[in-house]
Amino acid sequence: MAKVMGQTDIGPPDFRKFLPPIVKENYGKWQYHEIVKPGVLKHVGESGDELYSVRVGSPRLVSIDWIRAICEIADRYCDGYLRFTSRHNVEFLVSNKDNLEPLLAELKEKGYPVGGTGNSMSNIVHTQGWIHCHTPATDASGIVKAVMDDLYEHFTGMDLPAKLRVALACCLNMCGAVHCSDIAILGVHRTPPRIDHENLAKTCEIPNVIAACPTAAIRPDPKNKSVKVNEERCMYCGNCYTMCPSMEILDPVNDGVAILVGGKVSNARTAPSFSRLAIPFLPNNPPRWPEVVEAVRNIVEVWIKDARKGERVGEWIERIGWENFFKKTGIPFTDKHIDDFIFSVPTFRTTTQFRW
Amino acid sequence: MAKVMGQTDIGPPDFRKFLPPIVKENYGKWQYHEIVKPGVLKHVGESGDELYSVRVGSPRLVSIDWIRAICEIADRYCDGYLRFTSRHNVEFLVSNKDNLEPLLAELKEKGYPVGGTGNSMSNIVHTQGWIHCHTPATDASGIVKAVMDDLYEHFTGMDLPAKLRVALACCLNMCGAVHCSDIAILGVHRTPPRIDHENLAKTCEIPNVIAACPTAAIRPDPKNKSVKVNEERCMYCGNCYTMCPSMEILDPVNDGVAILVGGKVSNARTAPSFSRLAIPFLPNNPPRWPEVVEAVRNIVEVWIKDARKGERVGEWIERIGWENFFKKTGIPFTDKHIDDFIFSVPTFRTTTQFRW
Amino acid sequence: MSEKRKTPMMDELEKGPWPSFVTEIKKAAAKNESAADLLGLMERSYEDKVGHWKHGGIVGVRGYGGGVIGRYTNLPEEFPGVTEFHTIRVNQPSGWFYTTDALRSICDIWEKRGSGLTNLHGSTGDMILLGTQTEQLQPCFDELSSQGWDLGGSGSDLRTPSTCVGPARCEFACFDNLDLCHDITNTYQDEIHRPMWPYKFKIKIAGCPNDCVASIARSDLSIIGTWRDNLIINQEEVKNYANAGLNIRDEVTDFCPTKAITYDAEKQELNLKGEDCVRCMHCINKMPKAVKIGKERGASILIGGKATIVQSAFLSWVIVPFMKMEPPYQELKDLLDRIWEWWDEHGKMRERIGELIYRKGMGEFLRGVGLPPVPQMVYQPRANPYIFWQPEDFEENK
Amino acid sequence: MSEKRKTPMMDELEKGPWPSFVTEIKKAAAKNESAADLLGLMERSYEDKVGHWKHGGIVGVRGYGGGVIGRYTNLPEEFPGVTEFHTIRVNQPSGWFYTTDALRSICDIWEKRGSGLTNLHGSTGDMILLGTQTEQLQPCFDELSSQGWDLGGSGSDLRTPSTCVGPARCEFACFDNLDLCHDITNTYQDEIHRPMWPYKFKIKIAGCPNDCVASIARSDLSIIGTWRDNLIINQEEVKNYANAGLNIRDEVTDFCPTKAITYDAEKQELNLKGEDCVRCMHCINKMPKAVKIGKERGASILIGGKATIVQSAFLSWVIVPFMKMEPPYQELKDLLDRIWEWWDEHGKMRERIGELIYRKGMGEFLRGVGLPPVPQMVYQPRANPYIFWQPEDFEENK
Ligand code: SRM
Ligand code: SRM
Ligand code: SRM
Ligand code: SRM
Ligand code: SF4
Ligand code: SF4
Ligand code: SF4
Ligand code: SF4
Ligand code: SF4
Ligand code: SF4
Ligand code: SF4
Ligand code: SF4
Repeated sequence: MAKVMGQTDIGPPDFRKFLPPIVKENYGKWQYHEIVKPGVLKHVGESGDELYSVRVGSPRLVSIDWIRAICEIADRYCDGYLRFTSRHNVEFLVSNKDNLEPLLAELKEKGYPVGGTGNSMSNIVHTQGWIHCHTPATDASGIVKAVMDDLYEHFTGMDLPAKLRVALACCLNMCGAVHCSDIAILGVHRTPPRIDHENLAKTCEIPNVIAACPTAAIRPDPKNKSVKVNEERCMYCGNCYTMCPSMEILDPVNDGVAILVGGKVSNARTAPSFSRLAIPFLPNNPPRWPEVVEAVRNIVEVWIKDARKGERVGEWIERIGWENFFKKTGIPFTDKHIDDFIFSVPTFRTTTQFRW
Repeated sequence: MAKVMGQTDIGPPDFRKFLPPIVKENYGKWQYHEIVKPGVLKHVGESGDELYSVRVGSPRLVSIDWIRAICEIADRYCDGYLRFTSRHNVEFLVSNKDNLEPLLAELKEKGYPVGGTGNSMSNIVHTQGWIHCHTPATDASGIVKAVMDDLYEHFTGMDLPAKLRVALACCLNMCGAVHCSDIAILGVHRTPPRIDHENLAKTCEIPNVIAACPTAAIRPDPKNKSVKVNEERCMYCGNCYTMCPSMEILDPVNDGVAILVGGKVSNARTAPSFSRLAIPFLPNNPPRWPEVVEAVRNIVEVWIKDARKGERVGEWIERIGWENFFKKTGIPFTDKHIDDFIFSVPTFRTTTQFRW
Repeated sequence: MSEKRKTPMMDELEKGPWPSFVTEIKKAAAKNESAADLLGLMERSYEDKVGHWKHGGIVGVRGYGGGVIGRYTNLPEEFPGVTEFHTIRVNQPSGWFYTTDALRSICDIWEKRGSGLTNLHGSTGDMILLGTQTEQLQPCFDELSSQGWDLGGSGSDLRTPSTCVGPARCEFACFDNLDLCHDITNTYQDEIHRPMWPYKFKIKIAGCPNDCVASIARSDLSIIGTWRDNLIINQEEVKNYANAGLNIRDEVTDFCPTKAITYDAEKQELNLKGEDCVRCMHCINKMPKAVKIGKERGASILIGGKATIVQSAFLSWVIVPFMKMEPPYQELKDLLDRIWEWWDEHGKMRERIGELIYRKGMGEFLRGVGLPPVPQMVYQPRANPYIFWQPEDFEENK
Repeated sequence: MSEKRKTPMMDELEKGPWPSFVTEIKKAAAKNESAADLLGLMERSYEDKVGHWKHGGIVGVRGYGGGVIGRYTNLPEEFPGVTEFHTIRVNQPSGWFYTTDALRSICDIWEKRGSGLTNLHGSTGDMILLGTQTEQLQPCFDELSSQGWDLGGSGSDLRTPSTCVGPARCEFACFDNLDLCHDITNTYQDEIHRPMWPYKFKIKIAGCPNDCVASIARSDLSIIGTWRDNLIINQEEVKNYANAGLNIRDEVTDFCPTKAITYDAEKQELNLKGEDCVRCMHCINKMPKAVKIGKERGASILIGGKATIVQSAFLSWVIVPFMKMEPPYQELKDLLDRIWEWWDEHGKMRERIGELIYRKGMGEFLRGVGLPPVPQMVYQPRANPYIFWQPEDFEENK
């Protein structure tokens, strides 16, 4: 008997099958919410129904054992219903208030971090790093673990001036979408690709490789049936390597991490905005990247001390000015901070208004 | 006897020779100023000395008769001292207060407009137009005359919300530096250059012509020993014509005027900013360009009605939003208003924050 | 890796309060050779400060052009268990809602067919099954499919759409974003599963301007809930917040970006200048009992969001200030079809829609897809006078 | 044009309250044939809606590469008087101060040697003598020179610097901008008179951030007065303004861009948070008796300002936040020399310095001219991570 082939294009399961009854009944009719305590949301429906959601931090890279374990908990307190958040936390959906405290007690006992709500630091959105990708300039999971260990109190507490969204991407492809985060940790290469002329033509489409370069640093090299890189114009983005394995760019000595700050996504108060360069380079120093951990903590601490209540990192910086951001954090300002790509000009200061 | 050749490189006369005694004495020691009435400034020195400056509007294009006439006036009331302003007005420098009213009386009698100070509209900075240039898309002096006639009351009065700086340039070279004016009147071409293939190679350096094009619309045409224009990419800036007489761009039917608004230069309150497109095109309609005059008046009137005291045109627009600027002035918004040049992206709205 | 390799650096990362991915790998390693070799490979990377994966080859399942990321180590001799270590992207349900049964069905399959390691979830939103061999791909898919699961996107296709929790648990949702996400995911199964475009295309849907799914930053097409009438104020609840100690001026109204809302401390009342409200959500967020979104609801549509490669990161740009969002979402689907057609016609290989619009000009895009220009599309009109006039503009002269 | 041409459209422009340039042309036309033909040519342009001038040829005076703009009509038969109609740029004195004698000396020469028409002044700042024949150029120059006048710039040279009225009549002047303008104009006579650069280079000097000479918009190098300590408040005068009816909160402090200054209505006093003042001038402008600029004075230097062609208009960019401005201005001159050298070495033909910096990158410019990077140079640091690392950065690795 021929093995049955899976049916294609059935699409994901209908989410409606997975909604707890209280959600079905109050769907679209929620009235308001409160944050009962860190990690515990209470949503109240027009009907008066109360749903408690308990948010638990996850390492994201999890084993099926972990999944089964949280399923057991959800069975016990949530009638088997749970969800994940857009930042990869778990949310236990508790419709019976009586289950709330026992659930929290069990989570505490088993060491699951509860938090990430309100003015806290939520989970770090991140990527594959050395776990699975071929272009990383740094690892992902390791740095995330180290930073979350260090700032743990801000996940489980809600004492920050505002929400703090940290993200990490292990290369400029930015799968962690770090480009709009309060604090972004970004893997960066710093040396040009090394061309394997022998294999290039075999493995890659030369016109595509050339087109991949943002600064037009790559030219055809017809003699070698390969390409040339004008190293002066290369800024090590690695896009040619993404396109072509014969443009190896990983560099154990010079790869590392940049820190960008002040981005946000929500339309609340101020428009969404990009993260901007704070620290151009920190070394890869496994297993705990102490320089990165320290740099992130420093920024967070200065922000906590200096920001007004309600100010996201970028909103705070815009108020005090980048001059003061660099002064107060003690981070040196260098020529590397000044944009020199396509949209540089609008970032140049065209006024005598600035702070000393 | 050989005619004496002029000495070269002597530089301009030393301004110190031209300063009235009261200025020499109070040089760098002025205490404060007041605007006594429209067109009359009073500057008071630490010494207590008072200098009155009377500002008179000028057509800028003046005959030597006009110069001699104002010299006579300056001799009569100002001991022969006068100056011009950065916006081409004349300033009579009166050190003897007794001369002030007689001077004003004579100016009035002879029809010299006194004003341009404080919250008024000053003279329109402008250019050559059909008087003297080879690239104009419109005239300069004629439009300026028509607009100043129409808004005369705002030169001689000070009832505007803030200063109003209008400028005109007759082509995209923008010799009138219209790019940062409250209201900018700009001559624009709207059809591609017509190439005179026969003469091009003789009159122009082909590589320079190609390099002149902001959108890379010009390609070599080796067959004709000339160039080709990709008309889809041409946006009629005329820079190729500036470089090369064989790229004729003047077009009596389709040339005309664009209006831009909201620019400013001073660092007062807000940073200097560019004027931005309000009306993409109005026809050349000599001798009085009624469409242009009407368009400028409309913007000025809506601004007067809607702005807070102290708000320049651009500051007002930024507060109410461009949505409202177009609504309130009744100017239609079109695809032409949306930038599609190098720095377009930062002008696109990246937020759901807007007004309906 | 037959004898047990020492992994001191990995072990170090089991310490500390935050749950450890190393512990997770070790759990999987206890049952699975590939997972064990992944641990060793990671230790090796930590020593070498460099990744040990090669470019992926093309692997997949029958009938699909995407959904699997091929991956091979460059140290197959040392770590044979990860010689092949492909990941499978499984399309998550709208809003990441699950029952424990559903999750267990995945675990059972993945225990048999893969490393036992997953990402819950991937950054685009899929459930990621992390690491298996080429020969396991088809059986794994077959079993997933039989349990009602399907693959998500990868390559130059429509990527798995995702959306926030929305009306299922949020009072701010302006439309049924969960339904819309499910609907378009099903409508565009072909576009998700068979790469046929210049490059990837991502859609994310947020129920309101808080944008809890980061759609404006992370999707080529961002659909963000909004409303067209005034927000609704309950002055009684305003008083309650005030009496409960909320400093309404300092924490709420002072942050209003347009000063549309002000606080009368004496009367303990909020005053709204409706036409100035830009629906930033702030006052609503801070006082959800007292201030509510309006009643005429729909969504804003924005285009072009993406990360930095090639031409810089873009945040999405408004192209439709307001669209009603009701099944069958025909207006939206028609627009999507026109957008994709235009992109397909003009886009270069690996050119995201935002980069194409930048290259061609927003005006050309709007004309191409038939959208009317409105000032909401821009912060400011152009500062340069470099206007491309169109033949239509000269009709009058003829 | 022997018989008198009718000029109805020109005549129309003699009506109305604003002084008429047509009247001026007519005055000149009464004595001068070229001016009369200019009037006719203008009427013709008004009929045709097009200019009637050809590209200028190269004309000039001995020893100079610039200062004269050649101009020829394309209708020489109809208007022989403007067959040649060149303009001469005469370098104005700092701040446009004149005595009547000085002005008359110009009139006398121009009556004899040209059309009798002028622009007072040109948009760059020169006195423009509008229209003469090639053969008159040298004698005209010789006579101007004998009266102490010299030519300004044109072509790819240093253009005539200009500056605001400054300390001669303004309490806000932060340094002697009139002297600086005169000094550098004289120092760089060769650069003004002999075009030798990739393109034009303009310098404008403003005594304070009000920038009454539009330097930030209209010059490649903008020098704008500023100060480094706190502004000085006279609280007695504050009270006087308040009592005289100025609404200090609404008109003054509410506009402070950083809220550095606030008004205590009860005490009728201004309070300043000095470190937040960005020297925008507003409070000083509104209350010049009560608020004065600080005492530690100098200027900010900005680069790159220009109009739209080719790469868009640029406003100048801060490159030196503060420089003392005292004769002989050596630091400034050294900087200028380095800037010009770098531009000359790297600039393409017709590439303004701002465009070159944009093309090469601000970092490369700063390294090239040896200026230290400071955050005052930017509104915000870069959002992309496209950093050009320099060999020096890797020293530590060697
Ligand atoms: C569960 C989740 C949606 C989901 O479908 O998964 C969610 C849920 C809620 N968000 Fe969110 N947001 C969630 C991701 C986001 C994101 C996306 C992200 O972080 O990548 C954003 C944009 C972040 C940014 O701007 O960079 C986001 C920006 C907001 C905001 C605006 C925050 C701001 O002031 O800038 C609010 C309003 C508020 O909290 O006052 C909000 C409010 C809320 C509310 C209060 C909505 C409600 O009434 O239920 C929910 C509880 C918030 C809390 O944690 O305190 N949510 N929220 C996401 C939880 C992620 C997590 O595990 O931490
Ligand atoms: C005479 C002149 C300087 C010169 O060397 O010629 C001058 C003189 C003064 N300016 Fe100016 N400004 C002069 C051109 C400018 C320009 C340049 C321009 O218009 O092209 C600007 C920048 C305009 C812009 O931003 O687009 C300019 C922006 C200012 C400002 C800031 C205005 C603002 O609020 O944005 C002030 C402050 C004020 O008026 O409160 C100012 C203030 C002054 C003061 C009060 C300075 C003083 O204490 O003496 C002078 C009288 C102002 C008045 O007219 O009310 N001056 N001033 C120029 C007169 C031009 C004219 O004939 O109208
Ligand atoms: C798995 C995932 C990271 C993760 O750990 O979660 C991922 C992993 C990869 N991404 Fe990604 N991207 C992932 C979400 C993203 C996101 C975030 C998002 O979708 O919200 C982005 C930024 C947003 C965007 O699309 O701009 C992102 C931007 C990229 C790019 C740059 C695209 C660009 O136009 O700038 C590339 C390069 C490419 O496509 O060649 C890329 C390529 C890749 C590749 C396929 C590597 C490659 O060059 O072939 C990575 C495979 C890693 C591996 O071996 O497992 N990935 N990638 C995410 C997908 C999981 C999922 O389906 O749920
Ligand atoms: C006379 C004057 C206009 C006026 O009526 O006042 C003028 C007239 C011309 N300008 Fe200008 N420019 C004049 C000030 C300006 C200014 C304003 C300023 O200097 O503050 C600008 C804008 C600021 C700038 O430099 O960016 C200006 C930007 C241009 C440009 C564009 C340059 C660019 O890089 O964008 C050109 C084109 C060129 O150089 O080929 C140009 C070229 C010209 C030419 C030489 C035409 C040409 O293409 O060869 C014009 C000669 C007209 C004629 O026949 O009389 N003119 N030109 C101004 C010089 C008078 C003086 O010396 O005082
Ligand atoms: S950010 Fe780069 S290295 Fe990291 S997973 Fe994405 S493509 Fe791979
Ligand atoms: S790394 Fe980036 S900049 Fe360098 S050659 Fe490759 S694509 Fe070009
Ligand atoms: S703006 Fe253009 S047309 Fe007018 S004077 Fe300058 S170069 Fe000539
Ligand atoms: S007019 Fe401008 S855009 Fe058109 S071809 Fe000439 S230089 Fe290029
Ligand atoms: S985006 Fe809006 S609707 Fe969706 S979860 Fe966030 S707050 Fe609620
Ligand atoms: S939603 Fe935002 S813009 Fe609207 S009133 Fe509230 S705070 Fe102001
Ligand atoms: S720029 Fe400043 S110093 Fe110069 S005149 Fe204007 S206000 Fe006075
Ligand atoms: S000068 Fe400007 S920034 Fe400084 S205190 Fe006055 S108003 Fe504020």
